[in-house]
Amino acid sequence: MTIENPHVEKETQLWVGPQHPGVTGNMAIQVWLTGDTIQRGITHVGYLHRGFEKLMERRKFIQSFPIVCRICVPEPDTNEYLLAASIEELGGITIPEKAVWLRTLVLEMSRLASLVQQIGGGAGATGLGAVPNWTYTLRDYILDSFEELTGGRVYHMYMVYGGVRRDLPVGFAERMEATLRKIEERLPYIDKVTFQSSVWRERTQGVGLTDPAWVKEMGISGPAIRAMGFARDVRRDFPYLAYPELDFSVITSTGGDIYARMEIRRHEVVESIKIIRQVLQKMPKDGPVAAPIPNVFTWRIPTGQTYVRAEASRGEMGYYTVTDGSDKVRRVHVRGASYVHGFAMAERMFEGLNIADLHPTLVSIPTCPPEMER
Amino acid sequence: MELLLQILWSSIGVLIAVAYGLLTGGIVRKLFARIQGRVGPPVYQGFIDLGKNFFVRDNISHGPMFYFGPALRTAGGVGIFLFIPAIVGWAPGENFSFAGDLLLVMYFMFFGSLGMALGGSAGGHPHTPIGAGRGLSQMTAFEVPFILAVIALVADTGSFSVHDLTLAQAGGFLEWNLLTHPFAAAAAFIAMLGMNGYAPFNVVGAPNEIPVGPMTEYQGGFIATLGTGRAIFAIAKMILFMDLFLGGATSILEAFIKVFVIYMWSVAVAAVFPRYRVDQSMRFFLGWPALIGVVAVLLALF
Amino acid sequence: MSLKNALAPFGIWARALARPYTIPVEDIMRAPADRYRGWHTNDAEACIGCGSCSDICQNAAIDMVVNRDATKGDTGLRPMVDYGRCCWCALCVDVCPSGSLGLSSEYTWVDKDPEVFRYVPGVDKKPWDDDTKGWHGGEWDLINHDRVPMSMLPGETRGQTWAEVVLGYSEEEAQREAARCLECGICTAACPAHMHIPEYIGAIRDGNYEQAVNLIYETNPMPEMCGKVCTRRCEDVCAHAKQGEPVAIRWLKRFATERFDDLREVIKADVAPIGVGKRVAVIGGGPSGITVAYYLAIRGFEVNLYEALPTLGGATFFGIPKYRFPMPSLEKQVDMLRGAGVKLHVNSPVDAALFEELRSTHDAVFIGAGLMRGKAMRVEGEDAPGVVNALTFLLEHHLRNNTDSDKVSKEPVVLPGMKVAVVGGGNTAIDAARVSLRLGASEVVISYRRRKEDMPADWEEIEDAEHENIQIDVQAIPLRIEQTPDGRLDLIWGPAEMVADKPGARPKPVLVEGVENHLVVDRIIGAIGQGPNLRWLSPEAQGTIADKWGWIKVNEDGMTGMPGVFAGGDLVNETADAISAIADGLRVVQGIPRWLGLQ
Amino acid sequence: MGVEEKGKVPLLPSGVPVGSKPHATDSTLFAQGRPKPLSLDESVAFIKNWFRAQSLNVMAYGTGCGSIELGPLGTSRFDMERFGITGGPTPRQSSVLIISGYLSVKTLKRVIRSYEQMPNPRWVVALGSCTINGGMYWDSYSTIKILDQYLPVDVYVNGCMPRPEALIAGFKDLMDMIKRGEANGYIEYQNNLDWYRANQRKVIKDWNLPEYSW
Repeated sequence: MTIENPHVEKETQLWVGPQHPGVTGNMAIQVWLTGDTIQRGITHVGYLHRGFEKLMERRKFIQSFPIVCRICVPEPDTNEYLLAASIEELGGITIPEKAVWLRTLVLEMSRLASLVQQIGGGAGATGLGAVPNWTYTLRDYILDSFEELTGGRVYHMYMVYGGVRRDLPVGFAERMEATLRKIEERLPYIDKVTFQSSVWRERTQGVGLTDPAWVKEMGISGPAIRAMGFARDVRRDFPYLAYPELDFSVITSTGGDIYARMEIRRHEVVESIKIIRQVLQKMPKDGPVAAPIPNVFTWRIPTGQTYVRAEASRGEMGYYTVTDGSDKVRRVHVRGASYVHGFAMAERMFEGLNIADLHPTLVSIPTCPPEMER
Repeated sequence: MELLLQILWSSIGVLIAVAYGLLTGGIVRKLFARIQGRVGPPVYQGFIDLGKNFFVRDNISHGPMFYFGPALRTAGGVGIFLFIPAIVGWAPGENFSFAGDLLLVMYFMFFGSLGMALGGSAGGHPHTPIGAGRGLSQMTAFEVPFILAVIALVADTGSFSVHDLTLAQAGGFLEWNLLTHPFAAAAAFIAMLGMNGYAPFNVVGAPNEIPVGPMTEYQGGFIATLGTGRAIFAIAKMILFMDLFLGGATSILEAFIKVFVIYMWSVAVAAVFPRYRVDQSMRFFLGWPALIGVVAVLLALF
Repeated sequence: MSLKNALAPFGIWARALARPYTIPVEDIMRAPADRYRGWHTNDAEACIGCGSCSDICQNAAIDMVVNRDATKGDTGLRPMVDYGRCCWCALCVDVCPSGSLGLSSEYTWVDKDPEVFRYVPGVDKKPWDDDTKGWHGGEWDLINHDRVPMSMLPGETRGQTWAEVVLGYSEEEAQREAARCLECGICTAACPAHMHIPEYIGAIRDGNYEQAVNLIYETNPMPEMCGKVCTRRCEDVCAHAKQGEPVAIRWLKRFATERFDDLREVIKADVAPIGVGKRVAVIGGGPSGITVAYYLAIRGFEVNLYEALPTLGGATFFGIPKYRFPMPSLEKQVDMLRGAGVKLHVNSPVDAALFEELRSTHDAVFIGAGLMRGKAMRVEGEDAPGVVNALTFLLEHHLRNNTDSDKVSKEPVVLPGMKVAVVGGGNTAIDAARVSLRLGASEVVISYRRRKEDMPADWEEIEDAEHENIQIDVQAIPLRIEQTPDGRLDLIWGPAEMVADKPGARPKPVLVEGVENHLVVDRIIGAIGQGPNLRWLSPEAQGTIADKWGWIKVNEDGMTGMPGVFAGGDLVNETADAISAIADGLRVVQGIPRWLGLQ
Repeated sequence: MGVEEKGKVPLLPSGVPVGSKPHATDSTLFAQGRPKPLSLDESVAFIKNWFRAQSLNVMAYGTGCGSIELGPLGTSRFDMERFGITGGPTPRQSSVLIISGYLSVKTLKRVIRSYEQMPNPRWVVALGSCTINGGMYWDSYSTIKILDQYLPVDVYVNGCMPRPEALIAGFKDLMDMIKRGEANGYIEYQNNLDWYRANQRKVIKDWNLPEYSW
């Protein structure tokens, strides 16, 4: 790649990443600086590329489930759900009521874990050591619940087509409630050092601004769009699973800066906790967790295509799936929110940003490198 | 002969200061860890880190200036320590405070940062000039309230000698400049936040922006030297503040306690705040703290 | 910057006094959740080496390695897990048909050497082998354990009709059942004829029935018979059978062959005509004879088949009742023989002279004469009138009803309203009982020495018989038969208790002394086995090819001690079922050309 | 180079490879530049190794998905700092390189650069299946499969992902090995530089790294 640079004498070229404690993962930002101010920046990826979409074309439907969850490491379940939902739609499987609720539970738990982690990341990016320590612990408590429910800590591989793989363990609801209370108990402390802290507000307010005009141009979603006052949420706009039966609000904010985006997350944590409580309460007690599924080795799905979407903590995730009557998918395209955020939007936001604000901005939009490259 | 004895005593003093600096650093890490909900490293971890860094082989060099950086930095710390009295009224603890005054000490303070900037820049890593630039600009900013506070004290006492400034507060804690010159003390203690390089003024080597600023290219023995310098630098600064505002110390124990307490002020702030950008921290120091300093000077003069 | 906002953060200093979140050092290796997916465990004894885990592993982390000798229903392979590949998705556990594979809850394995992370669970001893926690199958499985139910005539009415009891799968049902197959191939190994079972089931699943029957015909010239009455060793070892119902391999074969009225148009035998100009004589038109005749004929041999009875089929003709295997099905397979160019000589018993002639005029002779002698019960009063052998009973019955043979009496053995007792527990006993029922017997009782689970008869047959209200008395040892004053028969039997025999063998029934039960019936049918009958051969020939009991010993090509004379079927093998006979035939089909130097 | 020869490893004369690894036949894949010979004055090795082991700096490079578990490990719940393990912000100040799972070829190039910039003694901890034999990306076109061929690995921690507890166990193992003087991957790397370099150059098509990244 050749990059035209008319100010080459006046600018410092700097690579932020891939080996850098500040980037959100294994990715790189190439920036040109004058002083501390970024003139331009380019996102470089490919460091985490594994070719998931290609790998899936070589795997039977059931075999794709262990790999899709690796697409987004902090929030794997959305991927599992989307693949399962696409295959079920194309293959004509209806999942039982209990599975619907269990899937909603898992999706919301993973959103919660991811949101909590992002709050910590946003605070840590500005140099606050305490918040990430707490939030990682809180996330770990949620991971404990995941482990109990799904048998896996980070990668759950819990949903497959037909439903989910195991029922709730005995006493899960109580232990989940205890975890939720721990999160709620910690939130005021987080507020004190972040949203109420003068220094943190100075660091984040009016920084990393987004422009509402970009929404249509780039397809922004998630906290980034809600921070500009647009109440867009896939859970509300295109309801799926049990979300229509749940009471929750779509949080919006104005300002379009880091503060607004982090504030949305903080309130979404509360909403998410509310949703999980409702799910645990409304979930049917009995019933099968999975529909009978065709032979996993030989099942073929007739020709078809579909786009299924869901709300991840980062925005809209979608799977565009094409089948051709064989026992493998013909093509899967994974639409991750981070892709839009990390390339188009981030590169526009870099212009005029202080180098010190680069990392908080990246965390707040947010970007998840494995999802960007798949 | 007396000079030789003084050199011996001061050398021991430097070693004690380094040890105490490392220990305090360990306690600080432990305190940070507790706030973060952790157990934290053992308090002696600083010593192990130091030892380990000495036992790491140095691979690279970027020319003589590169070696100079850590040396200057450490020299700055040792310099401050040597020219202020650690323990007033006890010859071994007085160091060479008879030989230098406050201006020399402040020069040493500047000396370390400058050395770091020069040495680091020889490494050629882009993080270094950015960090050094930040460090120097931030230093010019926090020097303003600090110097104003010092001017206020000097104007009142009429001497640039730290020794004299300390002796002037000798009549019990009511005589301490902390109470007699509250505005000067406020300005100086706010400036101290910047001097110590803890949050919110640690943008110089911010690990997740420009890891770790001027020190990016340093390793092994260099880091160990820098660590030693940092330990003594921190302690020397605290002793300076103790001498200027808390009436100095008359015994080793008193010195330890006072140094620790002053240190904790910086830590208390650092643990709960994120870091300012460099423009913000400059704006901060040149705002209220500078104004307080001006008020202190005015009060001292009239 | 308001003062409140400047001071608010200091509030978190309160946290410094609270207990840290940190897990103490001594508890750091905490126990994971009950379901945690850790290292693999495998019950190596329960494992059947089907390889489903290896198939489903998308990481190619599981290899099947030879671990022990293969037996029927166990490939001898065991999964070796490579932790350089594994991702602990546990799909292998959820798919494991035997339920032997599991994941323990151990999770720490640190080593310097990358080569050690590869082991055979359950065989290479690991500390976590006995961990009961972790992820195990059973709660929810990826495979469907339930077979598609077969529609049958209702049990209450079918005792009165000769119509076929089993109605067969519809196309949708067959495809659904075929889709259950895991394609592990254990069945192929267990089948005496090594039929291409997963392959033709796959073809049925895909709706490719022509391919299915062609695959079937590669190793079995009587698939419709096997599709209806096979003893199906394959289903016994089916991987599904470990935790659920085996795939209905037999019914699927039946479904495929029944799709076509005339198989001659469908079967495309693609073999080299190696035998042109060679002549082979086949004695006996049972399964083994048909197999030899058919496969040699399509290889270009000139085949003459001699059958003593008026129709081909051997034991499958006279031994199997027509409600299980109707005549049209048999005719269809005889047609295939004709189509292949086999010269059929029915009603042509072979005697010693003809045998010698055949030997001299043909390049090879095959003897598939079957077991034509019913074994005696060896109880006192066995020769009383009204006591018949099941073989005789069934042969007479079938000849009378299906041929114009004049060698049988016009009067059936069992008359309407009679009460019949059948002694024995094999398929023949069940057949005799059910035929008696259809002949109008008012009550039929099967009397067997051991327990019901020890009965050699097919479990489905036993169930069917019970549905038809046939009573089964178990652990009943016949003692003697007495004639009652009113001309009926009294089967006197004593109860048996089961005593454990040497390991691996079935428990032995031992008579409980002093107790005598009476079963008064009109007819007693003895069905306790059959034996060879080679009296049609000259004594010298008998002595050359058979042992003193009349069993024939053959080499690996199926050749007897007499050069050029081959043998197969029930005379040779001990299992005495059709598929083994076909397997013998297939051996000879390979053996004759090899002996003639044609390969 | 085995453990036995520690302390008297033959130093590399320029261009003549020494060591037990099989060597590439294509000499164009060799390294032309040479690392500085190790000064092997290990007179107080026990003390030195003890200090080195008790203070490990993990280079902050999340090369793969395994780095998600480094977060919990470093923060309150598992708190690796109490074992003396801290994060190293730059390669210069790090002693442990964690390869957290799969490595794409593009990352491998950066990892090599980072690894060679780390001062001796340095250690590599490999996490997860992917580093052992390709893991779940065994058939991916963009990842390397066996890390051992490209970098000298001292400790493998198995799992996908290894839990933080397993990581702690791995670090403890590494510490013990360092104290016993057995963690000698870096010596192996220097002595078999040609072998490693040839392997690296085979997969990295656009090799534009310095001969040895100081």
